[in-house]
Amino acid sequence: MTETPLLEVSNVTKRFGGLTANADVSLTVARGEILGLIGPNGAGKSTLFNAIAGAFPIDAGSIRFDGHDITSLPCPARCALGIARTFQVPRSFDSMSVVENVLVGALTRRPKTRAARHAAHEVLDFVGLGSRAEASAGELTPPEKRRLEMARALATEPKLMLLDEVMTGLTPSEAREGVELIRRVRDQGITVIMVEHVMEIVMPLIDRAVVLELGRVLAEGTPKEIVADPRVIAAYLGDRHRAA
Amino acid sequence: MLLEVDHLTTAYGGLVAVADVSIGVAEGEIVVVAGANGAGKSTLLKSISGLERPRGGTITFAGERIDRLAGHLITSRGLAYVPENKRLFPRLTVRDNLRLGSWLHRREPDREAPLETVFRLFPRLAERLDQRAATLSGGEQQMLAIGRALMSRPRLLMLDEPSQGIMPKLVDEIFAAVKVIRDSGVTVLLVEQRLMESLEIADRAYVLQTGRVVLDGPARQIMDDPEVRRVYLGM
Amino acid sequence: MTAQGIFQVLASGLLMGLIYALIAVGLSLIFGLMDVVNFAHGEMLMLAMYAAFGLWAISGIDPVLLMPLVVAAMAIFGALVYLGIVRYAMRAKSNAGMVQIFATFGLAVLIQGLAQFLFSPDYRSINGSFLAGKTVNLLGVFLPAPQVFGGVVSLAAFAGLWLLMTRTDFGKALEATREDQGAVALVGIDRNKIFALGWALGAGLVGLAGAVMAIFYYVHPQVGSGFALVAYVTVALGGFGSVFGALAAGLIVGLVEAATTLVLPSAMKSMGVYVLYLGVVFFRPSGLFGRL
Amino acid sequence: ADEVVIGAIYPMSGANAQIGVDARHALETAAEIVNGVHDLDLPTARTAGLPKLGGAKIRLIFADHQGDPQKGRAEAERLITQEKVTAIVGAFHSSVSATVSATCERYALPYVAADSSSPSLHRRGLKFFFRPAAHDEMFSAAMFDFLDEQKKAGKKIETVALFFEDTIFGTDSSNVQRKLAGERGYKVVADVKYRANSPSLTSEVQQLKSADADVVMPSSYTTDALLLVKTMGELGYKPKNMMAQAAGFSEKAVFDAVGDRLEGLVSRASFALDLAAKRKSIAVVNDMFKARAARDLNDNTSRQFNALLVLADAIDRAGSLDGAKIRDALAATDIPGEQTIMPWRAIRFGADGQNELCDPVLIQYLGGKFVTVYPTGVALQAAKWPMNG
Amino acid sequence: MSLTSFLASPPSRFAARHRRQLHLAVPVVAALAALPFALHDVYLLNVLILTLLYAAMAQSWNILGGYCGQISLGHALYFGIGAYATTLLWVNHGITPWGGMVVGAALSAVTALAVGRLCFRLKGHYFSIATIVIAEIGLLIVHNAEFTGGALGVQWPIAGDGWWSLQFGRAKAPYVWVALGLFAATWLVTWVIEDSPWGYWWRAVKDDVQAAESLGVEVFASKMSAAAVSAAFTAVGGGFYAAYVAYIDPESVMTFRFSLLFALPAVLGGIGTLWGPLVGALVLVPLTEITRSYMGGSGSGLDLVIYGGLIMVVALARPEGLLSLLPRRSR
Ligand SMILES: Nc1ncnc2c1ncn2[C@@H]1O[C@H](COP(=O)(O)OP(=O)(O)OP(=O)(O)O)[C@@H](O)[C@H]1O
Ligand SMILES: Nc1ncnc2c1ncn2[C@@H]1O[C@H](COP(=O)(O)OP(=O)(O)OP(=O)(O)O)[C@@H](O)[C@H]1O
Ligand SMILES: [Mg+2]
Ligand SMILES: [Mg+2]
Repeated sequence: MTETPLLEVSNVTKRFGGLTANADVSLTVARGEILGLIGPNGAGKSTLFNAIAGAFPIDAGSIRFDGHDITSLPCPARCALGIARTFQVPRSFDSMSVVENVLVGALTRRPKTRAARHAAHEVLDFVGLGSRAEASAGELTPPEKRRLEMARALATEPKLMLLDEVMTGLTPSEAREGVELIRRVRDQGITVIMVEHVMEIVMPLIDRAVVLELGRVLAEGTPKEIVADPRVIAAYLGDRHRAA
Repeated sequence: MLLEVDHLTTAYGGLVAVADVSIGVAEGEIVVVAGANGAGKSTLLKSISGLERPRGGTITFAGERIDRLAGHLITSRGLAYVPENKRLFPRLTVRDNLRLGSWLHRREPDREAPLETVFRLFPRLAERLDQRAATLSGGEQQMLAIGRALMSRPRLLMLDEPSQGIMPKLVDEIFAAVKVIRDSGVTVLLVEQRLMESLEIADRAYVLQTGRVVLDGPARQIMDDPEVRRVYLGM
Repeated sequence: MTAQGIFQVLASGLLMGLIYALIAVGLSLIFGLMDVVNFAHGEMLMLAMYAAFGLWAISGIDPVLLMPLVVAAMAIFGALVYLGIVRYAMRAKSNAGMVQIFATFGLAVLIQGLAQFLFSPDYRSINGSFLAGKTVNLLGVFLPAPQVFGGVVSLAAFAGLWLLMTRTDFGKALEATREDQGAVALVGIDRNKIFALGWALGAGLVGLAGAVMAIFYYVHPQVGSGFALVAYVTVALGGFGSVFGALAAGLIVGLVEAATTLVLPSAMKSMGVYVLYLGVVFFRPSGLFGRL
Repeated sequence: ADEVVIGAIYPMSGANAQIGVDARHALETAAEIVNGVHDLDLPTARTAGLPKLGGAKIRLIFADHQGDPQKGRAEAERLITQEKVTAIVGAFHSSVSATVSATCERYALPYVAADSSSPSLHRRGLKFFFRPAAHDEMFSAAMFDFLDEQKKAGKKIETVALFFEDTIFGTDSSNVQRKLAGERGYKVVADVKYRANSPSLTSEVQQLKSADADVVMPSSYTTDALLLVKTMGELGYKPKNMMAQAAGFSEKAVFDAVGDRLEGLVSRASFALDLAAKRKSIAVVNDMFKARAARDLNDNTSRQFNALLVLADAIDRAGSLDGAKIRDALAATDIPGEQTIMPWRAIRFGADGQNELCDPVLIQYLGGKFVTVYPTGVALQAAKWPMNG
Repeated sequence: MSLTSFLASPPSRFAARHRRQLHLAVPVVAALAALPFALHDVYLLNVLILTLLYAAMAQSWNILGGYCGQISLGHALYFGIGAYATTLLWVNHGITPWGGMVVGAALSAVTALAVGRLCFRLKGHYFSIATIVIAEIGLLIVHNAEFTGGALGVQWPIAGDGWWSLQFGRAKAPYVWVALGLFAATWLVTWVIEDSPWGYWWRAVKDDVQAAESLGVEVFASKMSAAAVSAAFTAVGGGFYAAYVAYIDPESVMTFRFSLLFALPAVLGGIGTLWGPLVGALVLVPLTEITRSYMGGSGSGLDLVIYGGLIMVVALARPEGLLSLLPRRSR
């Protein structure tokens, strides 16, 4: 059982009109790992997240999650199975308070609002947004909104979290707290796939990286291997990281 | 000073986000504003650009009080602003977003001249001209937002975390570009979390903390400030 | 009914479709392109018709020649409605749409009351145009001259609006303002100016419709309400954001409505249009040519 | 009492506001006659006010029902309980008359339906409901009587076309017409029910044109009447004969706009202005009304005027403001036709409150004005038939 | 977590605030129920009844429009279904109006589900216009069908006053209580829903469909359930209205105007709030009635000028609704 990967993406292709955002992408994610999904702007990372989370149907390929074929499952059903995601451009329920935003997520596993509200507060404390619980979600600054994204996703008690650039806009020391947070998430047994462009943050955190370029998998390996890969340097990292 | 912000205070309801802040930017400078999350950096820029109404203080641009001016008039004085959340026109194409960038120069024959610079900085945009802005990837949107601001040929360009969501390879290019832009005669006011990179190209810097300026000085000096290194970089 | 009769019905339907399109063109700008709900559209049409009637009654000049005046008057009115009312209705953060609905609904009631107060609730009609009563006889199919004229005006208005929206910076600025009213300031656009111009233009187009309608239709304070719903359905059927869609939809609505009378009792002739609308949006949720 | 308050409930805003405004003028004219001294052979005209009530004057209070039965009812309640009206007159819309009359019944207060013509109104067993004027069945019967007569005189009348709006008025009217046509051997070749206030009537007119009946019988209000006539012109359709159920075809606005196309139109009516030649009161009242409303009395306004006089007469005879007494006085009403401005035999109510002696007349639009052409007793001129002949 | 910290923790603070709404509602409803004992003016009682009815209708509309964000402008259809079901069952079959209301509510809910099936894939104005169009189709059908009495409408016989027939002669108080009961029911349902999973799902759907879906919210089911609840209550209101007026015809219960008037109090008072509909109705209905009654008789149209002008002013002065005058906490 533990042998099977949690997520298996096989030959996924997604086109937008003439543009192929994901071309024949395959990857597997083992239980409990933190996978970094990196690649140039427009490489198709967010598109792949959308495909996994079920935001739109894919054109070819299949996706298996935790023993189920979820290729044609609608988004809420995937959430119920244990896939949670954040949006790169934060989305919030602006007519609700911060805690109620999270509560919506918590309702996935708890039918009672009272219990869900408790869980929501706990999650907010966990991500460090506890003090803003009663604020209106519309008032949050962008970094706070990203935290809210995480809280909401966590509240669904997922097996897999898809984190799309949740740590942009943080100061280096704040980012370090973020890294801690994600580690704690993983320690709860949640598998994480994260997209992030700040190498100083990602590289120490992830177990493995997959690099996309122009919709295809360009490279795959440990952070060390990736940083040293000349193709990755040429396409993505640029010369400054050659040294790293 | 091209831009002078004097004792500026801005609040959201009861929450004072910028408290009694004074900064100045001289013609041809690159000035960095740094600070932790929620320090009030974005609010400062929003106040200058007219997106938020300041509660007190004055803002002077090229000798003219602008703190009472409507947003579009501030832009027309030569002050361009790229907000943190970009504020593109999502359903318009990349081409139209850029074209509207040059709205102020719409009657001039060479209105599209900055386009060359934009495409040189961000060739990706040239490939995506007919795509709607909403469907661009996060990084592409950031490029478009900067491109749109450049199209208005500003005297002062205010960038709120331009490197956000940009791939590493491009981040360096963006900082390089900021320098190029300044060298072409545009003054730059920059809010950045990549403190070291930005200080490298900057002339001066201000550090905000909970809405107040706690430190300011030449970029080098800030870079070497032990307090900054400790609090900000955790070194 | 004879074949000729059927032809007549369909031809008249098509002509009526052009008139519907003409009534809808102003709405397609305000509602379709600027995304501002205007529940006073019918009342603006009524005002325009009164303007045409009043100018005719005072001057005795043929209403066809008075059209520019009516258009100008309505354009000013439109700009004032935006600056005095709609601008404030757009302040609402969460439910701007609803506030617009009810602010303009209030305006509609107010205009109706005002029309009744100023012009009395009586029915008026112009009988002084050289077009009135003339009919073009095309192989036994009768096409009344005022409607034919209206059809031509309608096509011209659409062509003009289409050019404006696709070929000018103003068109783009209008779209951008709809997208994000706050952000247009970042490129130096004065949203109030753009939207006031948009409203002036939209209301001017309503003025055009009113001036044409007044030649062959009666005027009274309620006259607009009968046309308003058709105009909404037309704009939505064509698809928000599409100028061409509104024209096509107008024609289709006219034709379908006429054709419905061949199968259903004419009291239910709108049924065809309604069912068509539902059918279209079921398969194309943003109308025939909609971009939004 | 020195004043008698009477409520008048009419549509004062909305699509039929003009009706309400005209009704106001008609009723105020009637009140003027009751309150002042006029040498006219009309009930209560010669005395100032109501003599049996010590010369009490009538005061009218108008209320707006906007064509909505609920509002009509609410206004009736307000008039009764707050304004303490003695009786109510109304209401044009039959739907509103239905709720207002029911309310009056509850409060034991007389309701005089001046101009609502739905036959169902007097068939509900109400004790306080009175209608001096004809209902739709009587009107239509008169129209077919006339047709029968023409036919007997050798005119070709075989087919009729019904054209009616989809309201109570149109439905009631056409139901009777359809029934009578069947009974009397006329073929209904077109039966066109259209949506009231239609933006266009082209296909409807095309149906009429294709059927080309001997008589087109429209039941339409002003807006549609206007549009109907215009559209007929545009489609080059000249009906052989047109015989209207009054409504729009008795409105000034229609004749102002398209009168030239209506030469020879026959309409049923409760009122015959040309009878003024024989009856002085008609001319005087019409002049008084015209001074207020800038138009002649017509089918509606004459009935409204008449209704108030009938009511005033009954209140006077009752000598009391008590609803039940006035009701009894109304039930005992007996006004000969000559003492009204209407071309009727008399006003005497049946047990159901309906006056059966109010023979409708038919009037024809000839040379720019209406002349009475039927029944022969009151007719001043023979009908021109066919109208376009 | 210790017991004290559990009690002091925000959830119970929220629960207290939520409960406080109920504590506020009880005296409000009691006061309204007692009003007929103090107020004898028939006209004012009529205004009160209409106010409560519109408050209830706006509250029902609010469930779909305010909480779930689906701006329906076709609720007149459900009102009409309720009115006709109640009337036809009573007049033709002698079934008590109470039964008619239940049947009407059920029919309406089913209709709303069918409408939802067709329309919930539509967004924004496309949806609103589709609801208008469907209501117009309903109006056309009722207008032209035989069994509904068509344009002639249906009159309730004047006989047999009492609770069974919902006819009370001149008495207004029973109607006040029924209307109040209806309002209280819609309020209570809204109150319960506000802190129920459905309530949160509806609001999530209103604010951001994609985010809601990603959190496991069944968007379509949410919209459908809100529509059914909303339509059912609207139909009960229609049944009540029919009994109250004792006469219905298509024009007087199913026109587009009604759809607007049901939404209007909610918007003026505060869309998507618990008290907004009542506050809106308390302002709007008396305004409507009084301008018409005391100014409309002249036929000058000035009453409409004032009425329309005031709607405009209220909508513009408080775009977030009258309730936004109150501090956030107490809403
Ligand atoms: N709905 C869409 N329609 C058309 N093109 C799209 C759409 N969504 C994404 N794209 C295009 O697909 C490509 C991949 O986009 P995606 O958002 O997946 O990139 P990304 O790897 O997440 O980039 P970034 O790091 O900048 O966020 C981009 O070029 C983008 O412009
Ligand atoms: N629209 C708003 N409504 C209410 N409060 C706000 C709003 N925007 C910002 N704030 C508050 O104002 C303070 C300053 O925010 P601001 O966005 O200026 O910070 P910042 O320095 O730009 O931070 P960041 O690095 O996160 O962008 C924060 O406490 C924030 O919560
Ligand atoms: Mg992305
Ligand atoms: Mg910021």
